[in-house]
Amino acid sequence: MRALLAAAGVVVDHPGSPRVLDGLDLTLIAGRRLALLGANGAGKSTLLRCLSGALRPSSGAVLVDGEPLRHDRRGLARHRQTVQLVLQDPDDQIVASEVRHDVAYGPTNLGLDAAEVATRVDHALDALGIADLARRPVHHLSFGQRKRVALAGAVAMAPRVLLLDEPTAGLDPAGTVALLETIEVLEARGVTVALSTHDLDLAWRWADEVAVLVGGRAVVGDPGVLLADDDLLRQAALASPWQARVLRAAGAAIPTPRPRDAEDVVAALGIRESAIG
Amino acid sequence: MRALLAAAGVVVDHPGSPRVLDGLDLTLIAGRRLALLGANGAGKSTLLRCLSGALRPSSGAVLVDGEPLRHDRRGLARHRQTVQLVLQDPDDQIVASEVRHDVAYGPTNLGLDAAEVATRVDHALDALGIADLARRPVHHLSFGQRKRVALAGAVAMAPRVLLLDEPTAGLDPAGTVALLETIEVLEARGVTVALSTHDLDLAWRWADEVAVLVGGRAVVGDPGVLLADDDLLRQAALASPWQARVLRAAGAAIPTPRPRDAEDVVAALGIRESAIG
Amino acid sequence: MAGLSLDDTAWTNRWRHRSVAEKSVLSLGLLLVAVTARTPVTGLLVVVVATAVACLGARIPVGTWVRVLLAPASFVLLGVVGIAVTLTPSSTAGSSAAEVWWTGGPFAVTAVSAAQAGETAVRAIAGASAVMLLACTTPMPYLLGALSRVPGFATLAEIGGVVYRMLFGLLHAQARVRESQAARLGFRTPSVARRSIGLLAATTLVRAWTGARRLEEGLAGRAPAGVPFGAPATDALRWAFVVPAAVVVLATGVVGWFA
Amino acid sequence: MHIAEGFLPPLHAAAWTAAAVPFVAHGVREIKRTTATHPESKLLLGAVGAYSFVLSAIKLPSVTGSSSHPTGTGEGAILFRPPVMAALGSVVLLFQALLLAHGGLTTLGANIMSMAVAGPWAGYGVYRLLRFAPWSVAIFCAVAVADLATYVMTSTQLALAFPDPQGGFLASWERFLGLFALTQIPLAIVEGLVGVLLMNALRSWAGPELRGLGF
Repeated sequence: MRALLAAAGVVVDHPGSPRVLDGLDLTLIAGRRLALLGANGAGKSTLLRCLSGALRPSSGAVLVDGEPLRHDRRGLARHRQTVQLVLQDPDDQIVASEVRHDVAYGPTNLGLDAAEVATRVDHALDALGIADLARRPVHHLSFGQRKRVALAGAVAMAPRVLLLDEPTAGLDPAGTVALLETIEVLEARGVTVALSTHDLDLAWRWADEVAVLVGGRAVVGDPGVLLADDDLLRQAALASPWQARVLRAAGAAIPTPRPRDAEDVVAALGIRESAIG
Repeated sequence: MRALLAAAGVVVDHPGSPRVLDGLDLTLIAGRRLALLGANGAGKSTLLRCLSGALRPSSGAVLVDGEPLRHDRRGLARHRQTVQLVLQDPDDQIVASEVRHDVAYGPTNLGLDAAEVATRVDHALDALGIADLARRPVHHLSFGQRKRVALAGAVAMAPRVLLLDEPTAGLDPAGTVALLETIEVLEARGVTVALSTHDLDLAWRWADEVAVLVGGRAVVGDPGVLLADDDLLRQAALASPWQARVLRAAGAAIPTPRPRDAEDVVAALGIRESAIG
Repeated sequence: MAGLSLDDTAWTNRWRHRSVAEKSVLSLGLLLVAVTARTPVTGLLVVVVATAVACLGARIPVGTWVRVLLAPASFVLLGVVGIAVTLTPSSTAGSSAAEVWWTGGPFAVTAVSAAQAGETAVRAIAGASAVMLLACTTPMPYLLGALSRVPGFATLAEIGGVVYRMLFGLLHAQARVRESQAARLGFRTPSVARRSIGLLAATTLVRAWTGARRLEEGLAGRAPAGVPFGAPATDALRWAFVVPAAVVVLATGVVGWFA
Repeated sequence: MHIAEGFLPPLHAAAWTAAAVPFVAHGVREIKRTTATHPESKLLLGAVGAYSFVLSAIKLPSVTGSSSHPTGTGEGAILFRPPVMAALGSVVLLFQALLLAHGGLTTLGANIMSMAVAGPWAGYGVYRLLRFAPWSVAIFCAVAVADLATYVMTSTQLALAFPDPQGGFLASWERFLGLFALTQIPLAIVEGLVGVLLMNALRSWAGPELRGLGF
């Protein structure tokens, strides 16, 4: 249980409007999957931008390996080799017109030599399964492909933590499956992944831990517990995932480990095929 | 069963790439909810743009009340009053900077007098529940609010058919519920609604009929049948909704009417609370 | 979304819905008084009147108003240094000591140049406060709507409307791209930063371009291409406002010119 | 390089406004002609205007350490030609005056003359003259010259308004030029370099989109 990245009492204020984040605490443990949940405007993106160093909190601190992040030139430069954020809209992140050039942008800026840059780019393209797109112009790619390019650009920075803002938004079911497979590849390479999402079902299936944003703070806990907590979800303007709803409708408790797929749910309900007329 | 709007053998070609739509047939029946499903790039948006008159098919025809749409000035002007399309990104459709002014854009250009325009705008804002935003600048609104403004702009044209491209994309669960309520209000006013979506669960719960786009054509049928058809869904790079998956895992057939909520599913499984250990 | 504080004030003050003509009488009238003033007293009077009208009439918070004026004021003060400092008179011997206030190397500040600088500073700050009265009380689309009724300006005003509509999305996108460039260390050294700025400017133009094309497609379903976008509604012109406004302007002028 | 509201004496302000009118009118006529045949170009022109506004908000890394903003006049003139820039530039300058308190209404004419007329025409002229030079060289020179022409024009306007008590216009002109040269010459070089990068990126990025502009 190593605290890799943490928010400690983070406050984000925009003058004249209610606080977006109001003393938020959150800890990312190495190798543990965190899903960030909350309604539109609850502050998910703001929190991710704080954690990535893009936004400086009005007060509170971001901690890396227990050390507070310093928002000066050197502190940020180091931080960016530890933490990378992938935005929801890939067009906010792609700066070059050709895939390979874009993925190379970060490593080149690091001042690596050409050979090292090329290795980094190849690895990133491989991890994302888009080696065949390397020489394609970005504006000819589909939305899903551009999402992968943006992700490759972050992966090429070789971060230890990857933050994904709504990574499945706009993807079809096959695209979502492919993304989850990519995340597994990255995790196997030692990257810790946290993501924000509206998709409760995804959070239930994927996460080791969920953080529900309510009133500028995070309620953190086990998905099987928090995502079945109707009071909390109502406050957060969310709904529970279907797995929890089915179990509740059947009057069954949520077992540990929680049932993720249809098969698990059916097993938890204790149904044998023969029992059904 | 009145055929309100139809695509007959619609082909859309982009030179140099495979056909997006390849002889597609589809019929919208008045008062019947149609959900359009397909992977990214399957041609959902292209089809909707054809139906709305924004895109002229390379061959084939769009039929309104059985009459082929003519893509000249007069034909399109009439078509706009019958069919309105709401795009996924509201910023692609909002032209004015103040909500009321934007919603009035379509009706004003129909040549209506000022009083009639004002009535139309008020009705549209009411239907969307955004009367309080009427004088707000668009750039101060959230994404969800801008989506409602774009929808109000279409509703103010008093169309008989409303086509919604990915209306729930980017909305949180509460936003999705609110959208579905709005659709019911519009249906009560006699508007026929069709939408495209990636959300299989939404299609299962909401639609009277689904059209799955595969290979440039549409397979049309009952959601309870098509969304449990694994062969079809695999071809379309889609997955079945959880309701169908749970019933299948339990070895149960899908009853008619199909079970939509967790309660219905549990009932279809024939579980009584006492049966669970 | 990224905002501009002047713009936010224009949308939220108490005079927002007033006819643009009404507010123009007041603001442009005061501007005329400010730039034609013959003594600094007039300029100071314009600042006082504009401030009173903005804060008491339109209920613009005093802090906001001061911040609004601070930007142009600092520009002006920096600018007048270039007027105050002249080259050392070649015939210094001929000038009396009273005329040269300060010398340093080839530069000097003389009584004449200092007076000119002071006069310019007052005129500029007074002018800015008069114009800010309009800028703070009237959202840009309303101004453009009024401009479009002036013969010859319709097309320009209409394009201005599109500029305004696209502005905020583009500012937001530009800020986001810059932020993600920084995240990939795009501003680490000056040469890296120059390349990043070039790429940023290019992406932003592509964004503006594709945004316009997508808007064109999106609007095709709403109205035929090329129809005017029209102007937002404002209240009708009320003489009950115009007459007192004209009186205030005249009074400021008369008091200022003859005081 | 904006001259602030009220900075120029009334007669100068009026004269520069009068001088700007024919250029803007010419640009408006060009735009009207384009929008008559291509109604959708209103949206494109609006997008370009919004882009110019946003571009002027981008901070340039400066050689001297102080931050500065690109004028964008050279790039605009190459892409859209000077008459269009005169009209669009005046819209953008109006926006800057009223949304940023940058520039002014009485000085709008003077600012149009320097930033929407002198800069674009000078840059465009150099770009056409260097037609046969390597493309990057032509872009660099055009952008840098547009930048410099803008500041020479502003200096001229200020010198005419505030002639030196002793040396008159010429002495004052030299003084303003010298004052701005410190910041503007490095800036022109930086903007020239960035301009080349921008145009190169655009050419590879948006070839088909920009073809419609005769680019």
